[in-house]
Amino acid sequence: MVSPMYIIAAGLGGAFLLGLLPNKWRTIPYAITLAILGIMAWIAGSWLYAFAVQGAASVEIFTAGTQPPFAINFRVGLAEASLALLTTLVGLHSALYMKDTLFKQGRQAMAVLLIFIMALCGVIFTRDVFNLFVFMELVVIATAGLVLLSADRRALGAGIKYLIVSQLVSILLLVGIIFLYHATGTLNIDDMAAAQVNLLQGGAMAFFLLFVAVLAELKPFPANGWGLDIYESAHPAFSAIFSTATGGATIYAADKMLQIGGAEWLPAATAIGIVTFVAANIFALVQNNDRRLLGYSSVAQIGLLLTVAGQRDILGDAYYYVAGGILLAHAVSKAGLFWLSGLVAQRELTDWAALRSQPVLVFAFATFLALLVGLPPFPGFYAKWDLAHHLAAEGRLWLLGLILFGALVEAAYLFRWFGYVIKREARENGLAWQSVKADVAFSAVIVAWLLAYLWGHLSGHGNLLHAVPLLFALLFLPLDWLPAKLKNVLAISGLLYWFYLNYPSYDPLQLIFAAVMLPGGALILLASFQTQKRRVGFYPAAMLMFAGLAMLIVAKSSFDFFAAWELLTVGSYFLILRGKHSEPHALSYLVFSLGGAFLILAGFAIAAQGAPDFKLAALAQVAQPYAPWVFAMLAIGFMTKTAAVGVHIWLPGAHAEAETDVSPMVSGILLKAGLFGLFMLLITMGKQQLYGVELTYVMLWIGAISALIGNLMAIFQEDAKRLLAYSSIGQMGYAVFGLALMNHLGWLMALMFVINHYIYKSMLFLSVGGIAKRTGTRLMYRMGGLITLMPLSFIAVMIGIIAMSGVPPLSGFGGRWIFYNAIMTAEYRLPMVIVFLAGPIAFLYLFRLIHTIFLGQLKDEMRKIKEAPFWIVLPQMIFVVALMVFALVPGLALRKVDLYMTQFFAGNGHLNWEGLTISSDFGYWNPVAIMVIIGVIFMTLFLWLLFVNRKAQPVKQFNIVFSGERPFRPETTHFAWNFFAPYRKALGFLTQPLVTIFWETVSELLHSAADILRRFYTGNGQTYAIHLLGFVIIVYMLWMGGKP
Amino acid sequence: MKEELLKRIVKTPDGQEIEVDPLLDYYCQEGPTVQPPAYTAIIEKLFNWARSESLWILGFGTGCGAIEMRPLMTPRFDAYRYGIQWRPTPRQSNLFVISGYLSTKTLKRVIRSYEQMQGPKYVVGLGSCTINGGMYWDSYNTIKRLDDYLPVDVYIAGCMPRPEALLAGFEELKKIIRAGKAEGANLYAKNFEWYKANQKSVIHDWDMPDYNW
Amino acid sequence: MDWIAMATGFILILMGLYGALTERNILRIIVSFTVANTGVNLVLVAVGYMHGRTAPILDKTVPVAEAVARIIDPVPQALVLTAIVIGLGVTAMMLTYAYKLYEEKGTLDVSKCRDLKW
Amino acid sequence: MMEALVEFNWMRIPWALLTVFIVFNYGFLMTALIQKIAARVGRRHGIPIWQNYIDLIKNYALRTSITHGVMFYLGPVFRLSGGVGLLLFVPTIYGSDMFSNFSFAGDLILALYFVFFGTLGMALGAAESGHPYSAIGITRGLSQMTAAELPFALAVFAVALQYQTLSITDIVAAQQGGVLNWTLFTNPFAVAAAMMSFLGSMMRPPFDVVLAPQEIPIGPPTEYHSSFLAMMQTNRALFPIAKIVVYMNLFFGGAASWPVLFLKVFLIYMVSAFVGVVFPRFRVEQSIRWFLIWAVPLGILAVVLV
Amino acid sequence: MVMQALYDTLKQRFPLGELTVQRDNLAFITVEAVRLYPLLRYLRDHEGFSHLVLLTAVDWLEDGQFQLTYLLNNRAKCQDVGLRVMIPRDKPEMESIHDLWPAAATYQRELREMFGIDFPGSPRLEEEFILEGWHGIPPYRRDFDTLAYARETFRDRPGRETRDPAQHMKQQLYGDKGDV
Repeated sequence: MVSPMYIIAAGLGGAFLLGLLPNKWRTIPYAITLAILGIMAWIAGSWLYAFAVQGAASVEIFTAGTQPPFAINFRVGLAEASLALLTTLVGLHSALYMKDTLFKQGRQAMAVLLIFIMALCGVIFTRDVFNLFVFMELVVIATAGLVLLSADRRALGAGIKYLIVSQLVSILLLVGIIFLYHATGTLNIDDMAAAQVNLLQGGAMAFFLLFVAVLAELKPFPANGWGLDIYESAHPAFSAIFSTATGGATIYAADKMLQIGGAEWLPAATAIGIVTFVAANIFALVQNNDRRLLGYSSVAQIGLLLTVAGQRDILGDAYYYVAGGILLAHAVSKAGLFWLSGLVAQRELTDWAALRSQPVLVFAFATFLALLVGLPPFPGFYAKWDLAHHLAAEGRLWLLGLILFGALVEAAYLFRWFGYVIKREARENGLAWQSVKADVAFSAVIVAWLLAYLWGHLSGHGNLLHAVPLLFALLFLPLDWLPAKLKNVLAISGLLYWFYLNYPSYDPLQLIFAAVMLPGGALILLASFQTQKRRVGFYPAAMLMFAGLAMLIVAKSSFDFFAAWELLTVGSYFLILRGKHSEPHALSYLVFSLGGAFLILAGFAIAAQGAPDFKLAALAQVAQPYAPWVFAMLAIGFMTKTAAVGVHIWLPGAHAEAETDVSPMVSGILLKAGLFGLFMLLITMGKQQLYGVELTYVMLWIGAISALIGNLMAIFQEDAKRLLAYSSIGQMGYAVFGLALMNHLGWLMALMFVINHYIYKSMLFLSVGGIAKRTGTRLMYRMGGLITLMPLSFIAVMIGIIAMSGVPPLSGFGGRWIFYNAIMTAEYRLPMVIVFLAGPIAFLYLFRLIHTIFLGQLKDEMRKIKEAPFWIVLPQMIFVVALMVFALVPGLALRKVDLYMTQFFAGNGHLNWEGLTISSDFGYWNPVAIMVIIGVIFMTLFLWLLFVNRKAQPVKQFNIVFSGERPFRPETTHFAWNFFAPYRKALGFLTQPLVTIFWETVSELLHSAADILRRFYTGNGQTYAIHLLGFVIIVYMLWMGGKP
Repeated sequence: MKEELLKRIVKTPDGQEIEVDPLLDYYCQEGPTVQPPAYTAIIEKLFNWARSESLWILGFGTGCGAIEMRPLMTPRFDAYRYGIQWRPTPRQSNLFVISGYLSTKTLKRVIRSYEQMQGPKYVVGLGSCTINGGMYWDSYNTIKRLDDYLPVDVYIAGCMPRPEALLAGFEELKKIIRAGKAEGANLYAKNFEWYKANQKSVIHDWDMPDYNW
Repeated sequence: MDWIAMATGFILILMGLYGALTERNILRIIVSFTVANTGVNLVLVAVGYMHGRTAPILDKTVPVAEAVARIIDPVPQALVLTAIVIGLGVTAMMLTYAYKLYEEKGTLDVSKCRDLKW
Repeated sequence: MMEALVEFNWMRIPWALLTVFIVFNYGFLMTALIQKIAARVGRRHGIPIWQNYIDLIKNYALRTSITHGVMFYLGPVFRLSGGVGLLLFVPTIYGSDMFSNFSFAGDLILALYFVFFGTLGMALGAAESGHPYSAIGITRGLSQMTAAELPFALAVFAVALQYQTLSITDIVAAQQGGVLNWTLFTNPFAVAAAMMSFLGSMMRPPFDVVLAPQEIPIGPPTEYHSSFLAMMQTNRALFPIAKIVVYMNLFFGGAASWPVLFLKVFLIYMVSAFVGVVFPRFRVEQSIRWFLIWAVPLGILAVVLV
Repeated sequence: MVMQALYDTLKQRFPLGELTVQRDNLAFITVEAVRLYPLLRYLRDHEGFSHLVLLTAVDWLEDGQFQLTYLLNNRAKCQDVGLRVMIPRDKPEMESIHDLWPAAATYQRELREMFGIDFPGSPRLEEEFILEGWHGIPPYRRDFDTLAYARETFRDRPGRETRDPAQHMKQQLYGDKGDV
């Protein structure tokens, strides 16, 4: 094993060696540079291997052969080795990446690079404060030198600002060091820590100066303008090092400082960290320049790390796992993103659309974003999970809230960016492709997935990358070159096989959800056969969603549940984003979903109270002061997915703008995930009271109002898919209402809605999608009279709306019947008023749907259109059959689960399924008899009318009585636009978009605040210096006020 | 020909160009046919009785005579007791009362409405104007003889005839119907060309199909 | 006496900082920082000074055996040496920047380097 | 399935047909009678009492007819199926096995929702004609219905809560034994709310803007004629009575024999006739507001007080 | 007297033709065609004649002129003033006033259809207004022979008698004593 000292030595030696070479040489110095960096990385790597795998103990290296305090000592342990490996590897890759620039600038630049990497390793290794100062100053000088590598001339300005601030920092540092030395008589960090500086005369002040100086290097808010300028203007490869390696090394230095300062200084670190994290993320919201945005994000991530460092008192053993996870996720993703930014020719975020020409790059970009945001299966996810649990266990809820808020803001701007990449128009020559750069960036992708595996392996919750559904979804990434039809076969068989495999292990409740989600999904996927070509990106996303759903149903522990939840959220986001105009809607979907998910995370964390493996069933045992809060958080999180009123505004756009076969998936299937969550929640936690208010009662109101508002909004839509989307809000409102009734039949009704809504909404979305495909529009008033041209779609819609409206004999009636029986025993009666009102309103939009599309007047340009494609019609016809069967024998699906649910309500109120009649405590219902009687009457009358009118003259569309006139044109004769104008007059005031206005105001406020406050970064180096002084003074006031 | 009835080329959503001929594509092209009575005489008799006792008048006032129809609904005359009532749509009416002078412009609407009624259907000409032009005998814009254009079952003379005359006219019509002689619709179908020629000779801008179903 | 050195050091630091924050000309800023650095070095030395002791040079007058009691702490002095070297490096770097900036922009006014902000 | 066939009492079918026949004739005569009464209020003689039969025969006797498509046929079929079905799903005569028809198929909720069957089907059929007035009429009708149904739903909920059952037969049974046992007296708020809703569902003034002959020639059925219209006429005789039977069973003690049924139905029908001859027509948004302001609070009161 | 006063006021600004006072509050003033528009605008904006009551025409066949009458009403003072404009029959064209009163466009359409007077610039002037598919000279022109037209277009019913209404009524009422 080579001593780690050789890392330093190799760097220094290499730099000297380069200095000796002739000025004109290029290749040899470059080769030497790479070799040295390689050696450094190899040494670091070998040590890491030794520590991590062979379990070696950390080593102390004493320079000059003496012990401290007489000499400087280095320490290399697991953390140091990993950080050194990270630093050197990033350095090596950046050197590869910067080949052109380094060749142009010559050996001096390479030497500075080596010094830079060496100095960073020194910062990591050293245990001596003054030595730390020296290495940090070296870092400063090298940074200033490397900034000049940039092709951007503005980098000069950034460099000088950086130097000015560094001078200030070094003054603070030196004064701090000397007084600390004066107080403790040593320069060794461990000795200082042992000396407990806070207790010594003047020690606290001295430590404060030292600490604040090191923190200043971390670019804390607000003293970080200079860092952002460097990120924006420096060479991306350098920014990669500056963000990851410098950030990592400095945060490690700060960590060492905290060891000196002791527990007393942890809150300071926490506060500075969290303020930085939140503020930087908010500021990033309004950035348009990609590198500056990455700069803000880097600052934020380092802030988060500082926050984590501030939690080392409660994290215990998990400290390195959490901090490491966040740090590595930040480092790898940020390095990767900076490297990618070098491939993009222009600097606006929207210019990244150029990445689309290379799908691999999009994959890389997605990986980095997921890594950065902390989505499963990446390390940040595990780290966030553990962090949240520790924070919640110790009652640091404010901190948890702020972290989650910051993370949400971060996710918002990052995924907005992703939306630009997928959706915006790519400029000509927007991609400055260089294969070596791409290779470097892609190496980060590989590292990202390796880390994902590693962190999963270490997590103690089971490795997500071992989950078969997830692997199956990921399998579609390498298979994406296959034709879509083949992939579709694979996907369908995968879903069916997984269902078949797990069929025996589902309980009846799970079975219903699983049947809707897996074979149900397969059924909808039939429609995907209709696409030609390869359909890049569809299958990984769709299967990711289905993987999440499959895992959700069988999740036993809160971790599995939450991971599945995040997976399905991300998968569906990618799916929704595929729609033509879905960019803003997909974003709002993701932001709301992640917001909900974070609430769920917080809820689980509070519920677990530090328990490492929290079973979902244990939710029932959550202790009293927490239980209602947990309930509220989880319920709101789940209701975000079911789009309950208040958090529903993402749904219409997301569902309406999605592709033809995606809309039924996200509407018919995905919404059920929220219901499943609510089921799980109510089964385990039951009724909860918060400040004397029964939470299920609140849910009852939310469900009822959702039903009303969803239906009411639906009737005023001109866009067919939006109409259906709003209708989903209403239908989910019913389901939530049923659940919140907290009785047997209420739950059964919710289940009935799960099945019914899946069938008819999928069917309707498919038919409307097929029609939109043929007519080229989704605006209903532009259609009309399509009944003869698209008879099958018409049948599907007609059956769908009869079912949805709840009219016997179709299956919607069953839902209504159970609903009435359920409310008979409900404790609360007032919310029924709202639900009763919502019910008939559904007729309005359903009639509008079928009338304005299929009936009325056929338009000129639609005269020759054909029936929807076979593969879109086929699943609809299957749905029609399914609906009929379910209407005839609801017992097929419900009987078992009815029995199963008796256990939750002490056997009260279940149905009696004897013979063909279904009876409850209050009433009875015989679906077969109803169907037969209505069928007989109907057919008799129909045949009679046909017979009487056997000679009737079929006429065409303008053969209508028109008060002696004739219709002018079909467009002016088709009554369709603003269909329910009188209704708008009567109840339109209820459709005021208050919720939309609220959320828009929130978003607008955040953006405006960010836009105003960021002006505080004036770009003047002296102002930045004053910011730094201000920062020092504020920290002093807050933590040292009153102390010597 | 009106612009909206001209053939036009439109682009379908999938990019094809198709020709739309509104008269052919939007209107039924069939002509009227002679409709035989019911198979057996007794049923036809029953039907004729029912038809006579259930006269549904199209609410379409063409001239000043329209004002004479209103009193029929009032307690003074109360036409309802004779099974007479007014319907707002030609589809459900079987009696067309041409109430007074008929300008060529209105004639077009009258023809359309008449053809939209379902047979058997009856026409009553009210007032001198429908008989021979009446005081509008020299008008450039008012037809003189209604039966040139539509098969008329009963004329009620006068300028204007009073509501009592109308009631008497309806009674007369009922007799004709019961006798099975009110076959105006069949007459119209049989002499369709003649009627059309007459109609087109006064309606210069014929902008509808030959038969308006 | 050591407090005079200490006070002078702090005054120099403050003067330097004041200059660095108020002057617009980069060269003046650099000079200000040099002043401040001198102040810092003075503080370093002043902290290490002990009354009645001699310089930490082991020669005939200060035998090794008595050294611990006779000499002042050598560490701050060593630190000062290093700090001066590093200060020099940074100052050189800043001067390079000043030169390049002047080349680029034709001015040494630091407030003119504001093309990166927000 | 097979056992159900065997168990099924096939005599129910002729009895059901008899019920339909009786109610059909009663409906024809009663609507004519009520028109006559309304005429007498206006000092007119009014239509002959058998006028409806003549009109029906006349409509079947028309020799020509046109069709706009399949749904055009289905409209009246749906409408009349709705009427006949509703009639047969509700026990007509309390305590009579003969005339309880097919009420074994479902309870009150079935009746409640089956009301919409005809509405929805008619809407589809009328819309197929492509006539804008039909569509306008339907939008008005549906809009008005949303508000008119609400007090009724509340009243039904209140009554179901009151008797703790959803079976119509049981509800009627609970009202036996004297007039004071009727829901009318035991739960007056519910009945008041329901009767207001009843006004809205009868297509009479002030809630007849759906048909509004002066502006949208009779709305949905604008294009209907001859036998199509005849079928709808039949329904207009059957359906209101079927609906009134539901009201009667829920609120007015049901009927144990045909004469009682005839009387009660007539009286309930007269309520809407009375209101109709006195009030002018509401616009859609006015009637919605009227229901929400006057009827719904009564319904809520009924639900809360039960 | 009031109308005379108005006439005098107007006279100071516009060259006017003769004044015909019909009643205290109704008078007609003849003006040249080119003066009409500014005069109308003045009357509307300064004299309170805010309402265009009607616009009609008279065919002076013998003089070879059309007379256009613009009747204005002052609601506050309850006065009407008519402006008469004579335009040549062989070049029947007049400035449109639809921008002063939008309603004028309808009158102008009617005049165009019935008299063949053109109002360039008036909206929808070319569209049919009352007549449908009319060919030939406009029916309100006096040189259009409506009787001849009716004879050749519509068939007479045989047996129609024409009586002199005055004689007929005398006969009806007084019988033979009518001559007394």
